[in-house]
Amino acid sequence: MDFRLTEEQLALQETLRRFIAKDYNFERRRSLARSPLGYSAQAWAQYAELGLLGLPYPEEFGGLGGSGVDIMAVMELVGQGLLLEPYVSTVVLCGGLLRDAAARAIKEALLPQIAAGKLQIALAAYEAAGRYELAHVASTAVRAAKGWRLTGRKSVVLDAPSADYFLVSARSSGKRTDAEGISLFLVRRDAPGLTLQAYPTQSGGRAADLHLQDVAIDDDAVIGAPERALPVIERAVDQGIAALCAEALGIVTALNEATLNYLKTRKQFGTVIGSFQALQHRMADMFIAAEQTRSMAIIAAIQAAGDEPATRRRAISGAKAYIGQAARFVGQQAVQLHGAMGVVDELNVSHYFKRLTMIDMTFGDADHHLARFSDALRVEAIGAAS
Amino acid sequence: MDFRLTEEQLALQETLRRFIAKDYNFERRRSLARSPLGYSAQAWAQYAELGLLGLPYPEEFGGLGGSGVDIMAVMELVGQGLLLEPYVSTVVLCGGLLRDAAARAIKEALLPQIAAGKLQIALAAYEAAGRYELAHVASTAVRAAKGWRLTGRKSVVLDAPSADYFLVSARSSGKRTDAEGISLFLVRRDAPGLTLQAYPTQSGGRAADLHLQDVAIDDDAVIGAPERALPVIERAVDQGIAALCAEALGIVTALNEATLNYLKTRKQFGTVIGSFQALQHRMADMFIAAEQTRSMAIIAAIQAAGDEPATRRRAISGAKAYIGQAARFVGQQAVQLHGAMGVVDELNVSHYFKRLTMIDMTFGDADHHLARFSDALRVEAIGAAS
Amino acid sequence: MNLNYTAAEEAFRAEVRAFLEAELPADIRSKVRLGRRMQKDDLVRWQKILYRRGWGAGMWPQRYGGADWSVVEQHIFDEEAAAAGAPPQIAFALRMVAPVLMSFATAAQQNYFLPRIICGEDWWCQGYSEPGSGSDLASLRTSAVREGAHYRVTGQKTWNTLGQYADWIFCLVRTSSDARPQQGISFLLIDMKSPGITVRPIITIDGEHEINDIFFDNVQVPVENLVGEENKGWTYAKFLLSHERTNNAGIGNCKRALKRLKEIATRQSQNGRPLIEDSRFRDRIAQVELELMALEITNLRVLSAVSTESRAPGPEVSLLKIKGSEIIQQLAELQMHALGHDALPYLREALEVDWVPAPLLADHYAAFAPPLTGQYFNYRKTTIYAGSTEIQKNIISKLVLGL
Amino acid sequence: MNLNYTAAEEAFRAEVRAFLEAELPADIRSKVRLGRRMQKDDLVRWQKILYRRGWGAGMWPQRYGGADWSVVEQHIFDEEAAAAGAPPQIAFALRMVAPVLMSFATAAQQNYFLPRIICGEDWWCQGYSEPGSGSDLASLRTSAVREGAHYRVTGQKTWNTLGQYADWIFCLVRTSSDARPQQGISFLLIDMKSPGITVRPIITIDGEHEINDIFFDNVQVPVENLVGEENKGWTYAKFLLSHERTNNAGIGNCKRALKRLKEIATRQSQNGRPLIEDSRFRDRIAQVELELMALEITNLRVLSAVSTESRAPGPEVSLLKIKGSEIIQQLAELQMHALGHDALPYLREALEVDWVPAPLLADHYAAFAPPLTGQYFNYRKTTIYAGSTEIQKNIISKLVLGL
Repeated sequence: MDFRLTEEQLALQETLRRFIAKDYNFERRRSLARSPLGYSAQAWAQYAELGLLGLPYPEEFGGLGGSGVDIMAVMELVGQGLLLEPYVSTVVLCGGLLRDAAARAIKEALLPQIAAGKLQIALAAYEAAGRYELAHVASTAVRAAKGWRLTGRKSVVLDAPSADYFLVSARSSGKRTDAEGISLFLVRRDAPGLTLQAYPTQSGGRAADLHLQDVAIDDDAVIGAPERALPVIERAVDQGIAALCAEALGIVTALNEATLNYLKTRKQFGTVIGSFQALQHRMADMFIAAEQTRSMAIIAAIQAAGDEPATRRRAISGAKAYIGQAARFVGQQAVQLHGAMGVVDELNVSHYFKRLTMIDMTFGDADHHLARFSDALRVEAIGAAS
Repeated sequence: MDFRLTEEQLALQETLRRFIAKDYNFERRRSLARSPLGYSAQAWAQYAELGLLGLPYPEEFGGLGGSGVDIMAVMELVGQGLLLEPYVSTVVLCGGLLRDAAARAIKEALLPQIAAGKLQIALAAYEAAGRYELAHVASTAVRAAKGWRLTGRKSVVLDAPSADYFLVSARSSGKRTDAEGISLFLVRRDAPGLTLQAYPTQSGGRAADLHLQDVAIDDDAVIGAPERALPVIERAVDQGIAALCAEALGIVTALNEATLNYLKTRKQFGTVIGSFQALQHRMADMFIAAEQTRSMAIIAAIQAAGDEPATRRRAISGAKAYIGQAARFVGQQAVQLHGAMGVVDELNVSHYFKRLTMIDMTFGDADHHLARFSDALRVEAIGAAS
Repeated sequence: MNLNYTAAEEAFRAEVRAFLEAELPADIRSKVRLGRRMQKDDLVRWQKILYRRGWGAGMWPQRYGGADWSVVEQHIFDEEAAAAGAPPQIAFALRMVAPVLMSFATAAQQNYFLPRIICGEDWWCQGYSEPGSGSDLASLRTSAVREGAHYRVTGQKTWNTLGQYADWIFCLVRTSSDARPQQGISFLLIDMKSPGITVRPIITIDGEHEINDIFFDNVQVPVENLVGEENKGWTYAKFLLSHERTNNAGIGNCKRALKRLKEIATRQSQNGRPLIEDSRFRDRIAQVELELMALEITNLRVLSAVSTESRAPGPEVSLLKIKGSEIIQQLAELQMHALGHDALPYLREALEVDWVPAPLLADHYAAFAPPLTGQYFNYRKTTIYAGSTEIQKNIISKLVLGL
Repeated sequence: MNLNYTAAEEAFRAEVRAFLEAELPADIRSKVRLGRRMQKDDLVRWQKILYRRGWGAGMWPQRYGGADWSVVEQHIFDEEAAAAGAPPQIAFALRMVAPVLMSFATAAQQNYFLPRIICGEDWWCQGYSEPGSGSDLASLRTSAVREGAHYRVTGQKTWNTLGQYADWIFCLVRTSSDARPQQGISFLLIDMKSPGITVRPIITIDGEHEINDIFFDNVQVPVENLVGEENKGWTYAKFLLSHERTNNAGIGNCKRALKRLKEIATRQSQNGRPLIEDSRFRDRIAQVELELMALEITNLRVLSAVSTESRAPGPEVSLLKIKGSEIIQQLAELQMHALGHDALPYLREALEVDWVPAPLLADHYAAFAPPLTGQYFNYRKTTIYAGSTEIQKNIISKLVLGL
C-alpha cells in the first residue's frame, strides 16, 4: 500500500504547473474560451510533445503505457489550470475505448495519430430521452449491402466541433432501453448524412448535437462486438469519470487555496474575516471535503480500468457520487465565502465553480451515481443474506 | 387569517404550565417513569377535571367540542412537561376515532367515560412485518355464528398496559397488504384469548405486544364499516400525528430554551461559550428550525380532521416528515451543545432528546412520511401535466 | 387560529387574478416564464400598467397614491403576480428609497420624486456598497464635500444593480470623518446624468450584465438633494433596510419556481420515462416543497404579528431571508439538474425573446432549458446580497437570541 | 500509488483471522455481535488471550513486550478484530498511559506498570476532566500538595470511563498555581484502592453505567507515583492526546456496524417486503457507505504519511475523529430507524447475555433489536468526547489551515 506519486508523476505535474503559470494563466484561458476554437491548438501540440496525448496507450501504439494514476496526476492539473483542451474526450474516453476494444488495425491507424496530436475523437453515446443511461439508444443501425446505415440523434456530444471522428452508439435490435443490441461505430466527421449543431458549454468548452441521416458505415468501422458494445462503452465512460474525478479534485484544491487566502486577507469590521469562527469551521469542513475527495479520486483512478464490472461500478459510481456532493459543497461555499467577488466573471472562483458544476452534470450527476451505487448494494446485501 | 391562540387556549396553556411547575417537575416525572404504572393516575384525574380528556368531543358526549388547534395548545405543553399520561392514545387517537366513526350507542357509552378519566383505550393497528403501513394486516377476523373471531399479533401497542379496551384491526378478506378487507374491532382488555406482553418504552411510557387467539367479538363491537375500516384508522392516526407534531414543537421549544440558557452561562477558556460564533450560528439554525416546526404543527393541527384524504395526507405527512427532520436536528444539536451534560440521565436534555426521537419513530418516521408526501406529489404533477 | 383568507381577501385575490389575466402583456409574461432576458422597457411598461390600475405601489399610503394594502393583501398580490408571470417591481424605488422619502424628506422632495416613482417615470438604483465596504457598510469612503449650494461627490460604489438603466441613484456618502464612522454619513439623491458619473458593467458568473461599478469624479449635487439632516444618513439607511426586509421570503417567486420545476421534471425523460417518476428526484423536490410549505406559514405569521402590533419588521425577518434565499437556490439547482446533459450548452442568444432554436436542437432541447444553468449560477448571489446568510445569523444570534 | 496490501501483510491478515477464529471466546463474540452488556471479565479475559499470543500490545516496541506492528499491520488487526466481533482493548491503559510511561517514566515505573498492563493484570482509567474543565482542560483544580514522601490529592474528576473497574487512575493534578494554568499541572498515578477515593456512577442517556464522578478526599499518593517532573504534566498530557488520536477513525468498528446495518435492513420488513428493497432506505445506507469508503483511504493515507515520515500524528488526524464519529453515529441512527416501531421498547434485561425473549415478543422482536436504540442515544457522545467536533474544527482551522 503506497499513496505516493512516483518521481515521474511528480515531475509531470511540475511540468504542467509551470506550463499553466507561463502559457495558460487565467486571462489567457478566458480569451481561449471565447475564441472560435474554444481551446489552444498550440497547447494541444505541447501536450503531444510532453507525451500526454499518448500517456495511456501501449508503447507499440506510440504511447507511454501509463496507468490510471498517471491520468489522475495529469487531470488534477487540468483541473487546477482549468485547461480547455479535449483531453478527456479524445485521450481518455475514445482513445481508451479503442485501446481496450478496437481491432489491431484501427489501433495502429489511430492511436499514434492521437498521441501525436493530429487526431481528435468524440464520444456520441447519449441521447436526450435517456438522460444518463447509456443503454437508452433509439438511434438505429441497419444492415446494408455493404456495411451499415445509421440514423438518429445524439445530444450534447462533448468536444464534437473539433473532432475528426465520432464513436457513435446505435441499435440494430432490441427495445430502446435494452442492454443488448447496441453496436459502436467509428464515423468520420465528413461522412455524408452527418450534421452537427455546435455550441459552447457553460464551462468554456465546446459541444454539439449530432444528426445522422442514413449515414453509411463500413464493416471495419464497427468497434468491438456488434450488438454487444454496451460493456465496452460503459468501461470507457467509467475511465472518463475517473478522469473527471481527478479534475474535480484539482479544482477543489484550487478553490480551497483561493478561499483560504481570501479569508486571510479580506477585512471586515476591521479584522480579517478568517478570524470569524463560523467561517473557520466552514473552511475546516471544506478541507475535510477535499481530503475525502482525494481519497475517492484515488479509488476511481485505480479501479477505472478494472475488468470486473460490479467492482468497477462500485468504485466509479461511488467516487462520482461522493465527489459530486463534496465538490458541490466546496464550490458553493467557496463562492459564498468570497461574497460578491464569488459571483463575478473577472475572478477565477466563478469559473472554477462553473466547471465543478458541469463535471457533476457530465456522465451522470451525484444522484444518478448514488442510485447506481445503492442499487448495487441491494444485490450485494440480498446475496449476503441468502 | 389569524395565528393567535384564543384567550381560552392561552389560559389552558397557562393552567398546564402551572400544573407542570407544581406537580410535574423533572424529578417527579423521573420517578413516575420508573413506577409500575409509568404515569400519574392523579394527573389523569386532574386532566379530567380540567376538561382535557373530553376536549375534542361534542358536548353531548361530555366533551368541550374542541378543535385541532385546542389539541395543539395542550400537546405543546405535554411536550414541554414531558408528560407521560396516555393522552394521545386514549383521547386523540381512540376517542377521536370513536367520535368520527363509531355508532351512537358506543359513543354514548364510552366518550363520557373517557372524558371523566374512567376509561382508557389503545390502538392496536400496526404489525411487525408491516413497519409503518396500516394496510398491512395479517391478523384475521373470521365470521362466527355470533359475531367474529380474531386471531393474530399486534406489536408495540402504545399505552396498552393501562388500557381497558383496544381498537384492533383485522382482516376478513384480501391479501395481507390490501387496503380493502380490514375491519376494526373494539376488544375488551379481559377478553378470553387476548394476551399482553408489556414493557416500558425508551421515552418513559408503556406499551405491549398483543396476542389474539380466537378472540370472540360481538357484532356491535365492529367500529365503522366492516372491511372498509382503513380510511377511518388512517384519519385517526393522522390526528394522532398532528398531536405528536405539537408535542414535538413543545419539546423543541424547551430544548432551545435550555440550550440558549446553557450557552449564556457555561464558560470555557474564560468566556461564555455563547460568544463563539460557530455556536451562535448553530443556535440561530435551531431557532429557525423551531419557527418552521411551529408553522408545520399549525398546518397539521388545522388539517388533521379534514375529510379529503389527499389534502389531509399532504398536510400530515408533510408536517410529520418536516418536524421529524427539524426535531432531529434540534435534538442532536441541543445534546451536542450541552457537551457531556447532554448525554447524562440526570439532566432533562437527554430525556427531551429521547422523547423527540421516539416521536419520530412513532406512526412513521420522517423518511416514511417524506415518501408518502413525495408519492402524492407524483400523482399531482402528472395530473397537472396531462 | 385559522389559515383561511377572509371573503374580502378572496375577492381581492379574484380581482388581482382577473387584472393580471387581462393586463399583463403576453410578451412580458412569456419572457418571465421562459427566463428570457428582460429589458428596461418591460419593467417600466408593467409599472405604468399597474399605476393606471391604482396599484403602482400597493403598500404605500393613499396620500402618496398608494393602494394602502395590508400585508396580507400585498402577499396575495405578490403570490398571484408571481404565479401569472409578472416581473418584479423595482424594489429600489418602491420599497427602498420611497419609504425613506416619506419619512425623512422635505415636502418638496416628496412632491417631486414620489409621483415620478409610482408612475414609472424614474428608475432608481442604490449606491451603498463600496469596494472593501460590503457587510461592513459604515466603513464607506465616497466623500461629499459641501461647496456652497452643492456637494462635490467623489468615490466609487459597487455591486450596483441595474444602474445602467437608472435615472437616479440614492447614495450613502461620507460628509464627516470626525466621529464614529456611522455618524459622518449622509443620504444623497444624485441624478445619474450628472457630469462625472461613469457606469462600468460588472459581468456576473452567468455572463450577464446586471451589476455595475459606479464612479463619481467630482460630481456636483445640489444641496436640495440631501435627504434629512447631514451626517444622519446612517439612521435613514437602517430604516431603509428594515423596509427592504419585508418581502424577504419571496414566497411567490419560490412557488412559481416550484411549479415550474414539477413541469420540467414531468417533461424531461430518464431512460425513456418522465423524470418525475424517479422517486429519488421526486424526493428532492418534496424536500424543498416542505421547506416552502413551512416558510409560507412562517412568513405569514411574521407579517401578521408586524401588522397586528403595528410595528416595523424586526430582526426575526432574518429567518425569512435565510430560508427564502436557500429555497430559491435549491429550486434553481433542481431545475438545472432536471436537464441532465442539457444543462451543459451555453446559448447566449437563447435568452433573447425572439430566439428560435436550430432545428437539430429543437427536438430535444426544450424551451425551458436555456436560462436554467445560468440561473443556478446567478442565484448563488441570493445568500450573499442584501445581508449575507452569515450576517443574518449574526443578527438572529445577537438581536433575537441575545447571544 | 497502489491500494494493495503486500504479500506479507496479506499473510499477517490470514494469521490474525485464523487466530480470531480459534481464540476469540464464543460468548464474548456473541455479546459484541448482539450488543449485550460487557463485563470487566470479558475484556480482561480477551486481553490475556491476546497477551498469550504475543499481541497484547500490537504497536508497543518489542522491548516492552509489544508486537512492534506497523500502522498498516495495526489497521489490519483492528479491522479483522472488529469484523470477528472482538471487543476493543482498553485504550486508557494500552494507548494512553503506556506511551507516556515509555517516554517519560522512570525505569522502576516502567518495569512495574507496563508488564501489568500488557498482561491484563491492571485496569487503568483516566482522570482528566473536571466539572467546569472539559474542553478547557488546563483550568483543572484538583490539587496535589506535596507533604514529605506523599502528595495529598483533593478534588473531583468527572466523565471518567469505566473507573468502577479500575485498579489505577492516571490523573492530571494541580501542583502549583503560580504561573500560567498549564505550567502548574503534574501527571500522577493513583491506586484506586487508596483511602479517600469515592467512585459515584453517572447514569448515561441510555440508562447504563459507563462513566463516573471520582472524588479525592485527602488521598495520599507516594511521590514515586509522579511521572516525569513536577509541573510538567501538561507536556505529557498533550503527548498522550496525540497517541489517543491514532485510532480516531474507528474504521473497523464502522465496517462492522455497516455490515450489521445491511443485515438488519435485509431482515426487517416493510409492508411485507425486506426493508433493503426500499430504495430510499437503501440510499441512506449508501450515503454512509460512501463516507466510510472515503474515510478508510483517508485514514490509511494519514497513517502512511505518519509512518513514512516517522513522526507522531499531527493535527490532520482531527479530520479522522470528526468523520469517524459522525459515521458511527449515522450507522447507529440507521440501525435504529431500520427497527421501525420496534425501536420503542426499552428492555433493560434484554442486554444481559442470557436474555431469552418472552414468546410473544420473540416472533417479531429480533435478537439484534434490544441494544440499538440505546446505542443510538449513547453514541451521541462520540462527537463530544475526546475533543468535541467543535474543538477538532478549531484545531484544523488553527493548526492545519493557519486561520
